[in-house]
Amino acid sequence: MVMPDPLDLYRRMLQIRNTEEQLARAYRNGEIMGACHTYVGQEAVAVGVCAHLTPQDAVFSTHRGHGHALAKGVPAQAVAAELFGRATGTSRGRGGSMHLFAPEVGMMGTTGIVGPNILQATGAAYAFQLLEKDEVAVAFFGDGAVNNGAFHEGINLAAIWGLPVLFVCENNLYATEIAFAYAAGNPEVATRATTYGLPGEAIDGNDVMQVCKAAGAMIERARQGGGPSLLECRTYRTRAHAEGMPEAGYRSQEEVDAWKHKDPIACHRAYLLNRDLATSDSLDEWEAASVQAAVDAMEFARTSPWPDPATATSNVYAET
Amino acid sequence: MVMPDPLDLYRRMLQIRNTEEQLARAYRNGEIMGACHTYVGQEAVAVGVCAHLTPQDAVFSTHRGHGHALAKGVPAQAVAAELFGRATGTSRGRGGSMHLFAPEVGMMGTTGIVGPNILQATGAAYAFQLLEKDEVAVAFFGDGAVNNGAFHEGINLAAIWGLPVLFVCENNLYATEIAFAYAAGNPEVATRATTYGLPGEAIDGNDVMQVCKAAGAMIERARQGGGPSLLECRTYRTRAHAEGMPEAGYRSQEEVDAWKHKDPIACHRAYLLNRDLATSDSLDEWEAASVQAAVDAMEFARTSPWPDPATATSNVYAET
Amino acid sequence: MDDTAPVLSFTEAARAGLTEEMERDPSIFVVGEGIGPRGGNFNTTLGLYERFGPRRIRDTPISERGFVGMCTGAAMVGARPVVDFMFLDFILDAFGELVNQTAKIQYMSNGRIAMPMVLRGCIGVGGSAATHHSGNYYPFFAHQPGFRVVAPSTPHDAKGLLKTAIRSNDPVLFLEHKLLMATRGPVPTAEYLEPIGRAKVKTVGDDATVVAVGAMVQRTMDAISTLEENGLHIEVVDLVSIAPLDIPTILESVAKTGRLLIVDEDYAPCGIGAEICVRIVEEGFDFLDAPVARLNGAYAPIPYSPPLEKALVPSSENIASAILDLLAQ
Amino acid sequence: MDDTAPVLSFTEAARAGLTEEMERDPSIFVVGEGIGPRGGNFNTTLGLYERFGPRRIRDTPISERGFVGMCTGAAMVGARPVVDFMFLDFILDAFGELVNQTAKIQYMSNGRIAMPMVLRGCIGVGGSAATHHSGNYYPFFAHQPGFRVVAPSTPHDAKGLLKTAIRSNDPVLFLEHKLLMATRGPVPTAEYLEPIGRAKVKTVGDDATVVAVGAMVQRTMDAISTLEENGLHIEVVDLVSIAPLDIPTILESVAKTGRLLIVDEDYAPCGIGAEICVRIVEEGFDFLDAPVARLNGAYAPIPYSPPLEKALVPSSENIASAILDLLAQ
Ligand SMILES: Cc1ncc(C[n+]2csc(CCOP(=O)(O)OP(=O)(O)O)c2C)c(N)n1
Ligand SMILES: Cc1ncc(C[n+]2csc(CCOP(=O)(O)OP(=O)(O)O)c2C)c(N)n1
Ligand SMILES: [Mg+2]
Ligand SMILES: [Mg+2]
Repeated sequence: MVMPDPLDLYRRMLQIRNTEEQLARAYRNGEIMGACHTYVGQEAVAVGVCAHLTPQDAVFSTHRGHGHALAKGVPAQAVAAELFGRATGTSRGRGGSMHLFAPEVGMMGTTGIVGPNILQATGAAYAFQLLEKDEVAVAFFGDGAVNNGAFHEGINLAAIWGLPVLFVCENNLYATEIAFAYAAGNPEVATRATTYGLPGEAIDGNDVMQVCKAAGAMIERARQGGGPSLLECRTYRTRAHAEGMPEAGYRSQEEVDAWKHKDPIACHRAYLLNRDLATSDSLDEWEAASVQAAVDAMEFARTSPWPDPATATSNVYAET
Repeated sequence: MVMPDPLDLYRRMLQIRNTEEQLARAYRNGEIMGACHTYVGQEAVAVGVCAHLTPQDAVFSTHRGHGHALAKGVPAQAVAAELFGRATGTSRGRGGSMHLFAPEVGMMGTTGIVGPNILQATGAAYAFQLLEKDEVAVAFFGDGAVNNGAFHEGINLAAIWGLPVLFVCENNLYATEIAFAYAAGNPEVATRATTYGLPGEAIDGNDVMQVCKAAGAMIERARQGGGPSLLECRTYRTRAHAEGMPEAGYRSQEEVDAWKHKDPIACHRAYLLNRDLATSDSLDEWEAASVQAAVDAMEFARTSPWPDPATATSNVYAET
Repeated sequence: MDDTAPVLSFTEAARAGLTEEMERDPSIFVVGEGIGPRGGNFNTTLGLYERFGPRRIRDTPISERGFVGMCTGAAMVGARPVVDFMFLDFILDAFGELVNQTAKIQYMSNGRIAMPMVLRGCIGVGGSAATHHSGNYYPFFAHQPGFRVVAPSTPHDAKGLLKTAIRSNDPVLFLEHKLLMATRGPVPTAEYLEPIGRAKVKTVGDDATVVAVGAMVQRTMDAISTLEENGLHIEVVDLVSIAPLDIPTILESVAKTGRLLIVDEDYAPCGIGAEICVRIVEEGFDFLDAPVARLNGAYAPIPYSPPLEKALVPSSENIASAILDLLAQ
Repeated sequence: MDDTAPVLSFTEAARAGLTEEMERDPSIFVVGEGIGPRGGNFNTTLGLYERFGPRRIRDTPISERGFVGMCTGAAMVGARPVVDFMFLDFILDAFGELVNQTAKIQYMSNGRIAMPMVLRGCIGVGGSAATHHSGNYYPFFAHQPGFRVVAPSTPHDAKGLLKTAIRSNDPVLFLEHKLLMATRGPVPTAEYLEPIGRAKVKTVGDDATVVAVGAMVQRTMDAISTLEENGLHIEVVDLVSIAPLDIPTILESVAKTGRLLIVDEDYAPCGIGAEICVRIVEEGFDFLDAPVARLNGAYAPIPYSPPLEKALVPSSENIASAILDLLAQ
């Protein structure tokens, strides 16, 4: 397994963070509608996993999918434009935050329904095995999806047929405000792998290097015909469940602050500096460039045309 | 926990076996229609579990439910008449083999769909807890249901709320002809309890005394507010999946014969004789009486009236 | 209607009805995601967790099939569950439980097992909720025997119908359109129940009958206000009950007007408008001076972008011109 | 039709079509319970496991939601799954996947992701299969945008339509009525495809039009044979395609006869008969000399006992008298 350049991982996490900070602002301005779930605090997971994927590998994401889309290589402009509802968006404004599709880079969708993406990733892996391709599929999902039947059925199917798929559970402790410790009879996810007969591992999801190592090994294993794995990334979302939602007092300020001190970008910055892989000046420059790119992406979206209402019913069927 | 009288257990197993042998004959004669799944070889499970239940306790069964209905106290005549499609059947002929309802004795239904009964038993237990009743609920299901989302969601809900329900998996190694070892990433069921945080135990499902002990302890625990448990009974169906279905060569004659040697009724007969709890003469008498009762039940069904077609659309709604 | 009655929002009125019933009957409990301390994504249970505690106001994992099947079993032994789906779209993961179990057990048990169960959720297009949070789905439940389905359009009916739904021994879908939840109206303080299965005539007229569903009722009222200035008298009927349908009320109106338009945000094919049309054709063909007309949402998944979303749903302008087309026939 | 063509059963014809397509395209695979070595509960895949191996003929656990969601993902990256449900009733556990994912992804991805997927299963009332193995359900899929739905009534159409369904880039429901599976008819050996969306006129007549679905087609043919002896000429239309509907063919017939009866075993409310009625009213009101009539299965879950089961489904006598009632109007 080749480990990706730690600097690239840093740049990618910055891109996600800064793009989402801008998206959050745009939401407050009323430029983004519907529900907008940010990935702030969890960037290390998407970046560490997707660093090992080719554009032909297939990612199936959740309602909290901006980070997965960006990490998989969807341009920030296209993501921003989609959330602004513009014709230049990934789905020309049809989808919005929870329906990001960019098959040209293997981003096979985010979903507004919890669960289905686990099954679809299993299916993409089925197709890759059937058609004897080298590609792998990845499903990202939250702790909330673990109590859903889709988790149980999808992982079992992947296990019995040895499919090339990686199941990445981003355990951020809550499903909206419902604690996983309340919703699940067992607070662990990775150990459930034994129930399905596949390898499982729990890691610090805020440490991008750790994510990268664990995911890299599991993806390589899948690519070489070794079958599926379950990776539990322990992480935390530091913003509200969705933009504009109050923090209804389901978690303590201490808990939030403790996790903010474990911010994946700050931690990785320290890692780079400690190992003299970068200077703080260069990292500050990237930061500034990243912010500017994010601002530009918003401007691109803001100035893009609205979709033509006459197109509202196209593509319902392939044959039309 | 009071252990039931071993002689009663024997009588009840005999009743199930002989009733089903007669039902199988009636099926061959074309007196029973649709699909008819016998319980032959698994009688110890229903009898050992239901021995601890009151008529107010709720049992939710499967497509293979004749044994559960009889063990729960549904008269053989009513079961036979239902399978004969007669007005004297448990549902006046509406249901047939896979839709046996006798709420008056706590038999809350068999189902033609795999899975739902696990959830319904969880729900009955929810109601018992809410209404502060002493009753418990029991779900019987096969190994095939273990790979279904209903198993995952139902057991988790029961576990997190500590509901008074017993989950009894009758692992007879096959779902129709599909081996559990093929269909599940992990051939064990009881050990999955740890995934949901409830107690689990695997036992010899052909030993009625063993079933009785294990189920008794779990039911008592549930009744006293100790929450749900998962009991895996390793057993075997010695007849075809459904009457009239060929044995498509998915299991070897040796395997079938080996299990026939572990027949739960023969084993329990030996147990009774070894401990001088009965004489072979008395057991032979019961056997004869049991066969006669089964034959009488068929005759009752055969001579019962057909339901009135004018009633075919009643009771679709409560308010009509 | 009593003008001295306090004015409540649709959601407040429904919550008042739920609270009254829960006070009255301890066997009622509510399950759903976020309905506990948070009080529901749409405030459907605000304050009720504190009042009734965790066993009666129960936060659930994301196990829609699980808790629907669970509530089916709870109803079978005498409890009265209310399932709060937040968005009704999530009900589809429990469709097998509902169609094969919840809807059939009364019949299969020959009426010996009752099925008192309420299934409530937010429906409809609006606010760029996009395709996974904008569904209507009610024709599914109107087609399958065993369900009752209501879609109130006023706070008054929301309260009265939710109380009736909770007391019903049949499974009842109680549908709350996202654009109606914040609308306000008078709600009597004295207890009352609204019957399931009755439509309501909102305005009397003899030029044409317009039957509207849910959020389309107010939109139709807006549409006819302009027409009335031109001396057209339209009889607007709020369908209220989707299953069973109140055909007599519609028939009576059509007998007078000879013309019928059904305005329904939901998809046309095999929809509620089709069923109303065929019933009127079967029972009142000779009343019809013109073909029955339907105005529905366009036949496509619901998009996110406002101009696209808007293009799919009947506007008051669309409704007005559909009425004029009908009158021109 | 070619009389020298070999005679096959409905199931054999469909299997021949499946086999031809699988030979042609290695990206096609089938999943289901018992479809492997056993060859399918209804012999839908008999011999195909030996021919195509376990990856293309895949036995599954009892995970309907799981393998439908899986096949949706497989289709998204270029495979062509065929889901064999055995009994279509089991599809309901996957309804959320189908309605919210399978049916919507082409649209949500702006047509950049195709959804070539066939969903096949046994439908209908018969043989005391009882309420969990007798459903029809097709109006659900006709209401929701994104699906194609066909219900062939002959071996010829079964083969031609299954081949077309497999080649389609849309999700197609291929419905096989349990009473039709063993029926036999001529099936050309030369390759052919039947188009989705076309109804077929079975008998020409000008007294009335009867549109029948699936197993009701033959029953309607039986019914009119008696009427023809009395000099009545009924035009029988085999609907074949439930979504999309072939309205032009029906309209052309009604233009001639002025009378329309729809015979459908499935439930009436929001059913296929309602949709056909409203379409004809919308597009051919002036052709109608009498109200459009529907004859449906009774509105109740399907019971087990033969006399009850029989009472719920239209018989050829029921059909004949419904036609006479229509002519008397
Ligand atoms: C089937 C379904 N039920 C409910 C919802 C509403 N919902 C959206 S996000 C969410 C919580 C998801 O929690 P988790 O899976 O842990 O992901 P996180 O939000 O923590 O990233 C819920 C309940 C949904 N989208 N789908
Ligand atoms: C949801 C669903 N899918 C498929 C079927 C068809 N079916 C009936 S019984 C059965 C096998 C069940 O196996 P298991 O649960 O092990 O019970 P057993 O027959 O061994 O007692 C299957 C697949 C069904 N009834 N329900
Ligand atoms: Mg979470
Ligand atoms: Mg089994």
